[in-house]
Amino acid sequence: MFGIYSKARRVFALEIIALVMGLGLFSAPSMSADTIKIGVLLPTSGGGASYGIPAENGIKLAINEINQAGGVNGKMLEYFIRDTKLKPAVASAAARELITKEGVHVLVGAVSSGVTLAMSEVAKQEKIILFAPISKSIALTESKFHKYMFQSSANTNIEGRVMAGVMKKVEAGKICATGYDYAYSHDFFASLESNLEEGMAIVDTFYVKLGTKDYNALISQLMGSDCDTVAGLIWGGGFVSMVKQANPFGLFDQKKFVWGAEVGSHEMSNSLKGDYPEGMWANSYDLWYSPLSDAHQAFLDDLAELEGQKETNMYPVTTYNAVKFLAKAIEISGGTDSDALVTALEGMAMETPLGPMTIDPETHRTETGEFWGPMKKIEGSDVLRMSPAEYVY
Amino acid sequence: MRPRGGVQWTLFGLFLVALVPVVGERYYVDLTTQILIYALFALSLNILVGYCGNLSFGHAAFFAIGGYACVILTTTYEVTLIISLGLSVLISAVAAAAIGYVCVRLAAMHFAMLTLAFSMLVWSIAIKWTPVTGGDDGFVGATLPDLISNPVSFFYFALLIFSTGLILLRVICTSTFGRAMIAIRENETRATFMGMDVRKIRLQAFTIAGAFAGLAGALLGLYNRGMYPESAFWTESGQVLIMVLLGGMHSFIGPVLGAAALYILETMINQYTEYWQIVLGVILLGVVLIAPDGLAGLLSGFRKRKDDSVTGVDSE
Amino acid sequence: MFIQLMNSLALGMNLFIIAVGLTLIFGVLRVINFAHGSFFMIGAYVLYSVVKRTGDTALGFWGGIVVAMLVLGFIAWLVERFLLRRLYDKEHLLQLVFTFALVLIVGDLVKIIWGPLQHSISYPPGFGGATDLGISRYPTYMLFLILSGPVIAVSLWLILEKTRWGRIIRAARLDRQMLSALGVNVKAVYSAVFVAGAMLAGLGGALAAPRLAVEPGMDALIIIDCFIVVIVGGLGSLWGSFFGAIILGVATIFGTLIFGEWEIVIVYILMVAVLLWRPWGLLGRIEEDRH
Amino acid sequence: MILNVENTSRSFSGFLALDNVNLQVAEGEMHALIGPNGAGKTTLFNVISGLISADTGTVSFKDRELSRMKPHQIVEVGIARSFQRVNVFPRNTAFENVQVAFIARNREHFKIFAAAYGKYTQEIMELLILVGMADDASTPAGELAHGKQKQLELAVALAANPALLLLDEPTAGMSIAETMSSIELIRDIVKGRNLTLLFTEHDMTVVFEIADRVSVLHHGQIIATGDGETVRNDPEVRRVYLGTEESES
Repeated sequence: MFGIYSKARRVFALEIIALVMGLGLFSAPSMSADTIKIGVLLPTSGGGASYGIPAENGIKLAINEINQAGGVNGKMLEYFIRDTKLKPAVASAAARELITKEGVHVLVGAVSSGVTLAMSEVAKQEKIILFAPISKSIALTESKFHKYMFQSSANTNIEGRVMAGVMKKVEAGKICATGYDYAYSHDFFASLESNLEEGMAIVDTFYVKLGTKDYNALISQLMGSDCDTVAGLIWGGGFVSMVKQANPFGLFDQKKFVWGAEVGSHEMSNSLKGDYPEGMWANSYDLWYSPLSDAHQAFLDDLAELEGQKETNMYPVTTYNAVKFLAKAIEISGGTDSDALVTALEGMAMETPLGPMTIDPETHRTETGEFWGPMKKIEGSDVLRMSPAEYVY
Repeated sequence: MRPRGGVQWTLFGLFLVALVPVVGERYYVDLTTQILIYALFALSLNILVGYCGNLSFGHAAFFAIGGYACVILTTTYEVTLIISLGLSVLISAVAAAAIGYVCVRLAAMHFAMLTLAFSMLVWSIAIKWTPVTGGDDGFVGATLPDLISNPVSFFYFALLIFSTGLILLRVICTSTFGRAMIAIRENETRATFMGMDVRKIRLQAFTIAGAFAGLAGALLGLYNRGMYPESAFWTESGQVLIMVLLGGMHSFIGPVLGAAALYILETMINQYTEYWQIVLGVILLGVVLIAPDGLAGLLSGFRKRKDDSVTGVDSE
Repeated sequence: MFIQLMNSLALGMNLFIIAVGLTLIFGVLRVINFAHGSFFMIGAYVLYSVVKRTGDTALGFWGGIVVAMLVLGFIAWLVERFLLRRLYDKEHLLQLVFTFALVLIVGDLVKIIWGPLQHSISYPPGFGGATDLGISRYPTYMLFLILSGPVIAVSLWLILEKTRWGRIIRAARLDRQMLSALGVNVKAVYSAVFVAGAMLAGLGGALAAPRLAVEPGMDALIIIDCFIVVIVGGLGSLWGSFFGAIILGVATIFGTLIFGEWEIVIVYILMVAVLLWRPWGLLGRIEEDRH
Repeated sequence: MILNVENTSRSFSGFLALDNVNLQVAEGEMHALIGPNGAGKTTLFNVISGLISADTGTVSFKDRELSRMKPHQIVEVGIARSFQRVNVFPRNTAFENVQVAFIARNREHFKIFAAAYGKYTQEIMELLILVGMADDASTPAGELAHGKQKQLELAVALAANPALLLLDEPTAGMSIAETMSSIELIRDIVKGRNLTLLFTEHDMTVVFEIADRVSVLHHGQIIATGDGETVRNDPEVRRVYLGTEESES
């Protein structure tokens, strides 16, 4: 026709293709030579950064150690990290990318259970081992279990049982439970309830939405309940906010508190300092001031060097152990074939900084413990410490 | 817009894309599949934003509804794939019609905010309706027919759906309805006094956009073998808007470019640095300030005229 | 019950202080500022840095709030003067993406400067305990928040109603062209409003900080609440966001008490319901804002 | 009477823009609405075309009540309007501007599978030729000269196939020569197509040249109606226009 139509912006398909290919080539597979590749998926931005970034240190430490000792079967280890952005879809895409582009042999991650569940689907399809050192959801190795899924975290079954033990110690009596409203808390409290001794019971349960900033409603509910002990699972920044908001009400003077979700870590007490509720029973994956053995002390020293601080974080030990397990499996199986690795991992026992750990051949879980103890003020510092700290599972 | 210009090129482009599994490694097959899904999502949004001039900030709602509907139908109710796909598109369209009916009463930012409100409502329901949606953990472990369960066959399946969507959307955009949408975008008052029921046309655009977003969502759910509440979150709506902007509004194919560019960019930066946010942020700033017409604008070297006069609404 | 009402008010006033800058900026500049949450976060972090240096002193805390506001004012001035200004006559989408880009950049910068771990700021001296109100004891700092909300609202209202600047800003909300025809430097007005809005976000962040964990990601948590407040109240309306904040406070607290964890759905249903009833928000102006 | 405006009033925050207006337009006539700036002419147009609603009174067209109709429904019953300020789709060509109007007129704006390309080419070109714009079909409307844009608006209004045409200042901003040719064009079209025309106009020569009847609006009130001669000699009109009152500004 004779141009009676306005000129639409014409974009040639060729140009699109050129662009896509161009960008694609940019990210051409990094064909580093004959190494064993570990794909790591952790949240390193936004709200997840406080977990993901310290957790990466454990990976680094384990790999440095192994490589300095000559690698595994003569091959060096190498890791590729991707930010999950705390989003399951992003994490699955990244997991796939790690497998198909970087050619990683095993996957380690992630932090939040929802994200790990999504990655587990990818692991299942691609027949690549996913080793979950932090995610606690029991669904990973129960309802959504598959051959390539391993879980070395202190899962909700163990944790509920351990907390029941703590409850006995503090003579908890009537318990009210509180946590974020998602699978972790629900599973945890189910396990706690079934492990409670005679004479103790959960009388009230208050869930709050994930990411809550204002805990006043919860605080009033807790103060209004006639329970003797509070079992808490609110973690991370939420715990900080909750404590800050509850302090002026005097909530912590009213009842006994037993808090899971690793709020006994040095990171947490360092951030809350004097505002930390003294006497609260809490737990942590690791404690820099509470070495269990010479091996643990050696680990802490190495980690301190890597992190550049004596007061090391608690997350590294989890990912450190995961890499050590995987490296050992690769060494035993003599290669990186997933099925051979599964066989090697099933029933594998290993000495870790926190003592011996064994992977159950049936459930693909380990009996992983945590440090538990009451938080106390110590001389000359406003940062509380767990004292006495006991490693239990 | 000339409907013929570029048809050969588009077909040629689709043909080239179809070659990816032949020439490329597995990684490129996966990457292209994901891009196709987001490209369809972005195309559907562009119906609203680019053609009809309605800035929706809750488009992810329909993406998620389609995705959840599809995985729930195929997995929980074991409905066959094709019927599930059809039903999920239908469900998204119905949801879009219902939500749109309320939203199109409003204009500009108020419209954007109401769509945002609705999408957050959808998000919160996805999180809380655990027995059906899987709640916070998402709906994990959807089942797929064997036919499309390997990456290459899924790629062709996605390409087929994408091409169908692309062609349908192209037909819609060049239809008399498409002209009406552009008229409304350019000058709502004038369109009204041509005898158009602007609200109904906007509602129709909203519904169509929702339906195709649902189709894209269904593909994502199948691809990921699951659907997650994050897909309805406002950041997902923001991301697809960025795709549209990056590719260039007012261009039919622009959103495809934008989706490809943003997706590749995000994947790439994540590969090279932990600080992907800052890199992406700076790139976006650059696009907004230097190339507001997006990639389509850059590629065709076409500078949009200042559109100050577009708004000329006559009043007293 | 009394306590719960107070809780609702405290939460509402806290949200109002944070959100009012957002509504102010929208009212005049017509820009939805996604970076408002980022400004809020910077406010909290700057206060943390100051208090860390001064220790838990009154001067450190209150001085830190002033510093936080000044820092944000300066950042906002830079952003407005050199970047945002080019986008006023462009499409809404460009402005949205612009502020979204700021969110990304600030998110990483905060992580780089202050690290990924949580920080915490103590209550200022004298505000850490509870005050006896006769009926019941209530945290002093929350009483302070409950009181400072109306104080800020009234002072902003007085500035808008009674000062020359206020008149100019109100005029800018109604008709920009008229304003420039009258010889007012509209650019300067926009700049000033953006800076003021950002300073209010910083004030909100600093005042909220003692009750919150100061951590990466706190921006994303707050921005949605801010949006709910200003949308429910009416975009651009000062008193709208005041009442919107109280409504959200009441909905959150009583929603939790009555509906438990379903509170999250209740809040969004409420928001949609308000918009169905009054599409422009409680006190929003009905307008034909075509772009 | 094809159009019947009865006792219609409309105020804007206290200001009475239309004050009990009564106006009858007979079928086939060319009726001019004149009055000083701010007299309420455009408001009356807006009320008739449904853009704003009247506070009181009724507007009927061919004995159909318009007050509750939406603007697009009013177009459907046969009233098309143009705007005082040019109101076209600036980025679309003249051809496309008219094409959309045809699409709307034939209720095809909901059809998603009816290709727009090439649609109504003949009708559109006929209309463009009619308004003297055959050579401008492919020019984006925003690039047309002001006079041409006005003509394009006329074509767009005609495309709706109206019985009554409301033209708000059809010659505003035109040179004298353009004004004359354009007004002759309008007359030819209206007479040739048997339309009824209600128009506002500031150029009195034009008004008295072509209008069959003239109504004078002042301060929201119709102060005189009649043929050119009658209105010209009306004492009230003379008072308003000859400045014995200072309300001209």
